[in-house]
Amino acid sequence: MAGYLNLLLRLTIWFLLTADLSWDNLLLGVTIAVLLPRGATNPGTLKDWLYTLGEVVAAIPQAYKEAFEIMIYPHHHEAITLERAKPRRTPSLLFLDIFLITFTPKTIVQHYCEQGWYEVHRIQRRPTP
Amino acid sequence: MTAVILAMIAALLIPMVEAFQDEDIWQRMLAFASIATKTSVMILAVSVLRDDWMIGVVGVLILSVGNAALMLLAHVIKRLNEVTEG
Amino acid sequence: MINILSDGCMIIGLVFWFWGTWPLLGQRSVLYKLHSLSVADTLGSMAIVMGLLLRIPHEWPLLLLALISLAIWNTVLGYVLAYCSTREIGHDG
Amino acid sequence: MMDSYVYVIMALLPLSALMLVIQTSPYQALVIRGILGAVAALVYAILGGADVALTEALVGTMLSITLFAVAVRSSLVMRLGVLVAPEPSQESLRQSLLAPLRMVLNRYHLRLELVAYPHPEALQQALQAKEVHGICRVDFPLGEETPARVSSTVIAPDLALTAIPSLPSGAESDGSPAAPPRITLRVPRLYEILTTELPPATAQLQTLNGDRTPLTPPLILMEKY
Repeated sequence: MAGYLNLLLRLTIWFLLTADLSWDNLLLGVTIAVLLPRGATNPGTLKDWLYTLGEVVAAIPQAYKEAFEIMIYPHHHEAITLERAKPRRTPSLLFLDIFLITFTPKTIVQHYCEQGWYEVHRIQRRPTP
Repeated sequence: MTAVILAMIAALLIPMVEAFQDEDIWQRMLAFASIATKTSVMILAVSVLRDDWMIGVVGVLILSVGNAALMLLAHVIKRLNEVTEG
Repeated sequence: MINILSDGCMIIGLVFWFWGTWPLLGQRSVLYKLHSLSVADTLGSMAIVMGLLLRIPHEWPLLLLALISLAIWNTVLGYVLAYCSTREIGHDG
Repeated sequence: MMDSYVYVIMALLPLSALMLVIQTSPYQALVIRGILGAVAALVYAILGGADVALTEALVGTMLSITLFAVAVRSSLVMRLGVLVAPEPSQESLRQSLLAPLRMVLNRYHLRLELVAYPHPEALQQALQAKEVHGICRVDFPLGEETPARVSSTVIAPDLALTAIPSLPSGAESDGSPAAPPRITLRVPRLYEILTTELPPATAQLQTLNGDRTPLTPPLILMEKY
């Protein structure tokens, strides 16, 4: 199922770049999307994908909210926490998870351990107790 | 719109000053990252201002490719520091 | 109406740019600056591109692509810079 | 036709170029080169040269930085051959040598890379084969009985391998328990730098043919290394 998502992503980029929906261009885009090499992916379930993509959409207003919070109240304290990754994630889903955490301005993933932990660096208003 | 561009230039000067004064290489990398993004957004803004879409395409391409060099450089510098410290 | 909205977006973006780039001049750690840069470069630039998009709606595919690549590249770059610079610190002791 | 902001943006280009040329460290210069590339792409795009801007961004910034980074990384280095797994006392001796050595090399933007070899013969061979720029030997205190050590080769090879008696050179024959490590260098310029800047107590330096006197002033510039 993730293979289709992969194709879909390539086609989306192609059409956004060319901005042309004629039949010739569509044929060309599909050909290129199929012909481009792709790695042996271990597809996750479709439910996980849709859920994570939904989280990405929800992360955008969240990121703006956090940005305003940082701007209004100064956050001067830094801390490093460990967060548990969800079990059984494929590499592309892990990428999306790291993307989600790093996208919001208060948190940045700085390391991912193989055992399923993220080292998250975050800024806070008051020092960690 | 011209005022927006001038404000962008002023914002662009901040990381350049930082790159000039700070000796630490990671701080300079941060300034580089900031400048790379800011210049490509400026190219996009100018293309909208002039309604010249050729420049706009270039801006988008630079935006989507330019950061790759930054990541490669970051990895090379990281390796370098690892070797230096033994 | 659209013009006001677009101007608003661009002004917000510029405010983000200045606010987020200003800490670069300070003496904080790389990671702290990275947080404020992610405000400036990712969110601020996205707001500016949104403003441009509202101004010229007929070129939406290209600007949408710009938005997506801004979000993805800057975020991944933040992760890569954080990863590379902290491993060095971890090496020191 | 030309708006005022164009002039302001154009002024950024010589500014960043100036920043680039006053850099001395090659890595700092690489980062500044990236900044210059980004600014140059901006200027070209604004002056209407979309194709030039694209080329600058792709080739000038991305490709050239990558290639330069690889080139600088592989050339600005001093490779020092050492023996693997020295004893703890020798390890501390070696560490006390490496710190000032790194400091001196840092001044010349050189990087120190240690290459470990299993036994002294391999070390000498690597120097002859130009695999390394110099080798470092932490010699045994002369009071130790070397033959016994050699006989233990069978049992604990990596322990005994460091105990091969040193070449007769005379300097360490005073029997002091902590003879400074001996560095044999192949590159004359490195020898010159180290003899002038390294504190004399930290190491004994010699060139490949056992020469201890300064060579004729080499006509090689620093950039060569």
